[in-house]
Amino acid sequence: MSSTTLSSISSQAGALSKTRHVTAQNVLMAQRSERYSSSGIWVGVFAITMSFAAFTSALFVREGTGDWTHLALPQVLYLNTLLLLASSGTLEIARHRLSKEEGTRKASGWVLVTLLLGLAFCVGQSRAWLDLRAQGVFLATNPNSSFFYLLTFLHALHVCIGVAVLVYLAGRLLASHTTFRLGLFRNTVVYWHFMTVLWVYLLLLCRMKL
Amino acid sequence: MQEGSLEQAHVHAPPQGFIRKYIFSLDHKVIGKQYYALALVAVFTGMILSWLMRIHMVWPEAKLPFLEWFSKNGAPGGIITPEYYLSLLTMHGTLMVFFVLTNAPFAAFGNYFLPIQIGAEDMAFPRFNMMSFWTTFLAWVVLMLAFVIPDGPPIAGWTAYAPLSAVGRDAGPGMQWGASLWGLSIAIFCVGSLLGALNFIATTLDLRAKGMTLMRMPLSSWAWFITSCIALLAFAVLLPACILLILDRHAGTSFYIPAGLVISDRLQPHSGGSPLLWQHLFWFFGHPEVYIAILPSMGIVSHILVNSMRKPLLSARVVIYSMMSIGFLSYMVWGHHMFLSGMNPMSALAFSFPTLTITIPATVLTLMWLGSLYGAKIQINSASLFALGFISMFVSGGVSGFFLAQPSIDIYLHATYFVVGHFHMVMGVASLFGVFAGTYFWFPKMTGRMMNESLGKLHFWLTFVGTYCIFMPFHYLGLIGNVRRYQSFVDDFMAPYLGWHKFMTIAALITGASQFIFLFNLIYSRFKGKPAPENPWNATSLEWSIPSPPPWNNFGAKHPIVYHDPYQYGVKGSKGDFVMQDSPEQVVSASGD
Amino acid sequence: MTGKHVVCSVVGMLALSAVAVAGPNPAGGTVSGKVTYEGTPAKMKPIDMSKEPTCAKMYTTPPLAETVITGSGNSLENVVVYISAGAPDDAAPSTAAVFTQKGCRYIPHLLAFQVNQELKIQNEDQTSHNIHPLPKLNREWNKSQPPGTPPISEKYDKAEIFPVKCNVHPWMHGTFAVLKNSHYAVTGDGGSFTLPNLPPGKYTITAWHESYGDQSQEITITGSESKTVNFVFKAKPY
Amino acid sequence: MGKLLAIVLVLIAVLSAYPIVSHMFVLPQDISTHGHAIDEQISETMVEAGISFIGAQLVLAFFVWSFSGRKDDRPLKNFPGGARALVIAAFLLVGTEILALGVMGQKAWASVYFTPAKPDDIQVQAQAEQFAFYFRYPGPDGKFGGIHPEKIDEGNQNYFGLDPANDVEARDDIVSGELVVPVDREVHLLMHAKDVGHSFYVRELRIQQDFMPGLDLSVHFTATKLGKYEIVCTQLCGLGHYNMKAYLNVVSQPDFDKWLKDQAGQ
Repeated sequence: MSSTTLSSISSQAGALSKTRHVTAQNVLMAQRSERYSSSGIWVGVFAITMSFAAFTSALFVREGTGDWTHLALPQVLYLNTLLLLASSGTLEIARHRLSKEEGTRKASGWVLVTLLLGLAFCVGQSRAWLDLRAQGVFLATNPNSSFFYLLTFLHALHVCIGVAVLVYLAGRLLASHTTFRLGLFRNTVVYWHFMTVLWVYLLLLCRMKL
Repeated sequence: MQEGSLEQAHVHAPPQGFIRKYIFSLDHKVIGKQYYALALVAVFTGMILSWLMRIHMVWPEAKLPFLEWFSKNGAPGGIITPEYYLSLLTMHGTLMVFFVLTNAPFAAFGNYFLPIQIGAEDMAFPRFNMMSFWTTFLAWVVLMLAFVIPDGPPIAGWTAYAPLSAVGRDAGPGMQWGASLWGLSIAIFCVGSLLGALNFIATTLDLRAKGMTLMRMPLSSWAWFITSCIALLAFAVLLPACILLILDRHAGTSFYIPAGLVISDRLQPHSGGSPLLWQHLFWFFGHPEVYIAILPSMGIVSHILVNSMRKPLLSARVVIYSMMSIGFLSYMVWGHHMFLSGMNPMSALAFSFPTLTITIPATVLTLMWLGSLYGAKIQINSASLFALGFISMFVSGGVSGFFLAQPSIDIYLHATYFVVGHFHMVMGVASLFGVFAGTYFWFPKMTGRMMNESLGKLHFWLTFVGTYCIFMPFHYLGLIGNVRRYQSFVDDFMAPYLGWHKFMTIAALITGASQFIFLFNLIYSRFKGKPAPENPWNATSLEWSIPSPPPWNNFGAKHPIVYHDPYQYGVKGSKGDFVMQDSPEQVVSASGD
Repeated sequence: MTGKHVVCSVVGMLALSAVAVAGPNPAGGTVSGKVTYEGTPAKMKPIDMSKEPTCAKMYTTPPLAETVITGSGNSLENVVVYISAGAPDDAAPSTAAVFTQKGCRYIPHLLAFQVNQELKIQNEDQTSHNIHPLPKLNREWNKSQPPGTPPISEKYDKAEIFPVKCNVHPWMHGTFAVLKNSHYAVTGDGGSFTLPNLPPGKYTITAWHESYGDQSQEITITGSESKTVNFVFKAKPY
Repeated sequence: MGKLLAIVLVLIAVLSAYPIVSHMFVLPQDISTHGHAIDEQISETMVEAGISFIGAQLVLAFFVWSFSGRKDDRPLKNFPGGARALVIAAFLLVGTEILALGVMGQKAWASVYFTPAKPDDIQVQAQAEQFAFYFRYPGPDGKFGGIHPEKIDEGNQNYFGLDPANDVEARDDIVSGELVVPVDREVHLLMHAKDVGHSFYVRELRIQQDFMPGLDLSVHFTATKLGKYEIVCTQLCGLGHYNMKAYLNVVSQPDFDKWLKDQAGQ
C-alpha cells in the first residue's frame, strides 16, 4: 500500500517548498514509522527471548552441579499471574476500541486499568520476595533462590518499562486525540503480551526446576 | 491510512544548537562520526598499551618513569610489575575487541552509511541510536576508570575466566574494583550494542528506498545487516553472563564459583558453581564476536574493490550467501575455544567439524575477490591498496585457523603465540585494514574533503609490511611452544628465541608510530584537504548521489528511487564507465564482456 | 643460616626498644625468661624450591620449613613476647623495621614492630616476589616487587599479629607482629627473651607462636628488680 | 604502484614460508607414545595450509601485477568459468581437505582421550595453585589421603590440605614439587585445582590439559625418554602466571623406586 503513496508523495515532494516538503514527509514517515516500528519491536522481543534463553541454559547447567536444592514458591505468584493475564486482556480491549475509532476516552480507561494491573503485578512480585526473605531465603542462600530472585526481578524490571510507556500513552490519550502515537501503542501491546507469555514461561520454569 | 494520520511525524527538523547538532544528536551521520572518534581514541590507547607490553617483555629492566608517575603500584621505579603487565594485557584486549573492532567497522561506518546506501533519511529509531552511542561511551568511561582507581585495572584477561574473575580481591591486585568495573563496562556495552543492532535490522528491513530490493543493497550494507543479526544474538547472551558474574562478585551467589577454593589462604565462601558455565556463555558470544569484527570489513572491502576494479564482482549473490553462512556457522563453533577445558572429548569433535567447515565460505569469498580481480582495471589508491592488503591479511590469518580448528593439534598449539598471531592477523589487522580502506574511501563523503593520497600510500606500506613483521613470527614462536600471556620468559628454552621477540617489538614500535601518519592525515585533510566532489571515485551506490558532506536529511528534497543493482561498472553510462543505482538510464554493457 | 639472622634481628630489636624508653625512666625492672615446648613437635619438611631455580641453587641442602623452630633443651624460637596490657602505648621509633626476601625466604621469619613504625620491605632475589600480608583489622594490600625496584615502605595503624605470604612462591610464609609499645622481644636460638626498662606497674605479658597460639601471664614490677617469666607451649606432632 | 604491491606480496609469501621450510623453527623432540600422531597432523596441515597461503598470495600478486593501472582501451575480461567454477572448486578442494584433516585428526585426538588408562599405570595427583604445581604420590599404602581445603597450610608444607592427625591414609602420602615418573610406564595424572583455572602443558610430551576448579579431570601419558622437561601453566591464573612452572623428571624404574623410598624417609 505504501509504495504507491510513497512514490506519489516523493514525486510531488520535489516540487514543494522546504516547509511544505517537511509536512509531506510527515505523512510519508507516518506510514514508514508504522511499518518499521512493527518489525523493530519483534527484533527487540527476539533479543529479550535470547537473554532469558541464556539464563535458562545457565540454570540447567547449574542444576547439574552439587548443591541444587528445592524452593517453595510463594503462593502470591499465582495471583500475580492472574493479574498479568488480566492486564493483557484489558490492553487487548483497549487496542480493539482504538482501532475501531470509538473515541479514545473508552480506550484510555482500559489502558489505565492495564497499567494499574501491571503495577499490581510488580507489587505482588515484591510481596513474593518479602515472603521469601521472611523465611530467611535470600539471593545468595542457594542456587535456586539466586535464580528465582534474578529471573523474577529482571522480568519485573521489563514490566515496569512497559508500565512507564503505558503511562505516557494514557497521558497522550487523555490529552488530545490527534497526537496519539498509534505505532508506539501497537508495539507496546506486542511487548506487553510478550511480557505475559514470558512470565508464564518463567513461572513454569521455576515450578519445575526450582 | 486513517490511523497513519494519527501518527506524530517521526522526521526530525534540522537540529538547532551545538548540543543537538554535535553531542546529543539524533542524526545517524553525527552518531557514526562519534563512534568513529571513540574507536580512534580506543585504538590509540590500546596500541600504546601493546607498546608497553612489548617493551617490558624484551627489556624487563627498562625503567619507564612516566609510567611510575601514571601508576605508582603498577610500575614502582618505572619497572612494570607482573600484575600491571596483565592489567595492560586485559585493557588492551578489551579496548581493541569491544571499543575498536566492534565500533569502527560496524557501528561507525554502519551508522553513517547504512541509511544512505539504502536510501533512508535516518535510522529507524534515531533516539535509540543516540542512546546506543552514549551507552557505549558510558561503557568506555567505566572501563577507563579502572586505570585511575587505586586498585588498578583487572588482570584476568579480556576473556575474564571464572573463578579468577569472580572471586574478587583474593585473586590479586585489580580484581577487587578493577574487575567489577570491567564487568559493569561490558554489561553496559552489551546494552548499547543491542540497541544499535536492533536499529540496524529495523532500518534495513523497513526503510529501504523504492526499488531498493534486498538483493540491490550494496555489499557493505549487507555485511552490516548480517553483522547486526549476529550482534543481536551474541550480546543478548553476553549480557546475562556479565550479570551473573557481577552477582557472584558482589552478591555472594555461586553461579561460577565451585566449593572449596582456597585463594590467598582464604577458603572462599561459595559452593557448587561451574567455571565451565562462564566459558560456554562467554564463547557463545566470543566466537560470533570475531565475525562481528571481520564481516563488516569484508563488506566494505568488497564495496571498495568493485569500485576500484571498475567491473562487477563475479557474483555478488555468492558473496552475500557466503557471509550469511559464515554468520550462521559462527554459532556452532564456540566450543573450539574450550577443547582442553574439560568438556566431554566427544564434543571436541562435534565442535571441530563446523569450525573446519567455515573455511568453505571463507575460501569462496576469497576466490570471489581474487577471481573478480582477473581482467579488471584496478585503480591503485590508498583505499584499494588497503582493500587488496585486506585479502592478503585475511588469507594469512585464515590458514592458521586450519591448525587451531583441530583438537588434536590444539593439544600442542593451544594458548601459544600461534593462537595470538592467528587472531591478531585475521580479526585484528584484517578488519582494521577494512576500516582504513573505508576511511580513505568515504572520508570525502563524510567531510567534503579528500585525504592526502601520498600520506595514505606511505601509511599503507608501513602498516602492511609492518604487521607482517609483527605477526608472522608469532606463528613461528607458537610452533616451538612459546606460551602466551607471559610477562617475561623465565622458561629456559626461550633464551635462543628472544631475538625474535626483540624484532617483533621493534616492528611493533615502528608500525604503531606509522599510525600517527594516518591520524595526522585525518586531522590535516579534515581542515586543509582539497574539496571533494560529489562522486570522486565514479562510484554507483546511493551515498555518491548526494553532496559531500550530505545534508542533515541525506537526500534533501528528493527521495531516491533505485533502478539497478549496486555495481553497474564497466558499462556505457552517461557519466562514464558506470551507471548509478538511482539513474533511470538503461544499462548498456561495454565492449568485451 | 636464618637462625643467625633471627638472632641479629632480635638483638636489633632489644637495642631499639632500649633506646625507645631510655628517656624518662632509665632505671626500671627487667623481665626475662625462656620459651620452651613439651611433647613432640611436627617434623619440619625440606622446602622444595625446584619451581624457582634461581633460589634453589642458593642452598646446598634444601632449607626446612620455619613454622616450628626448636633448639636445645626444648627451646622454642620465633615466639614474640610482648606486654599486651599495663604499659602505655609508645610513639613509633624513627628507625624502620626491615623485612628482606632472600633465597625465596623471609628474613626474619617473624618481624615484630610498632604501630605506625615504618616497615621497609626489600627484595634481594633475582626473581619477582609478591608481598601479600593478610591482616584482619588493618588495611590489606598486595604488591609485587620485581628485582631492581625500590624497597616498599608501609605502615600499620592498628596492633595486630597476622601472616604475610608471597603469592608467587607458596612456601614463603612469614608473620608481622604489629605491637602497641616498645616492650617486646622475639625468641631466638635458645628460646630466651628479655624485656628491660619496665617502669613499676602491673603487666600482662603475652607470648605468641605461629602454630601453638598464645599464652599470657600477670606480673607486677616494683622498682628496678629483675623477674623471670617462662612460657611452655604444647607441641603437636601434626 | 600495483607492480610494487605484487612484488611485496611475492616477497611476503617467500619470506614467510622460509623459516618453516628451512626448519628454523621445529617442534621440540617428542618424548611421548602418542605425540607422533599429533606431529604428523601438524606437518600434514602445514603442507595444506602452506600451499593455500602461498598459492593465494601469488595469485593475488599476479592479478595485481597484470591488471592494475591498465590503459582503458583494453577490454574488461571475466574469469573463465565464472563464479560457479570457483564455488565448485572451493567446495571440492576445501571439502576434501577438511574431511582428510578431520578424519586423521580424530585418530590423534582419540589416542589421547579415548584410550582408557592401563591398569598397571602409576597414579599421581597433580594440584595446580597460584602459582606452582605440586604432585602427590599415594605412598606405600597405595591410597591418597582425603583433601580438606580448610586444613591447607602452605607455610607448613601442607599444600593439599591433608589431615595426617586423623587420616591414616594421608600420613604416608608423598608430596613433591617436581613430577618424577619412570620411563616407559603409563602415568595417570589426576588433576586438581586448588584455587582458579590452570593448565598442564609439557611441550615434549605433547600434552596440554586445563585444571578446572570443582571438576577433577585426568590425563594419561607415557614418557619414553629420560631427562628433565619443563611443565608450564597455559591458562591465565593471576599475577604469577608467567612464573608458574615445575619440572617433569623422567627416570629409570630403579631410580624411581629409590626416589620414592627417599621421599618416604623424610
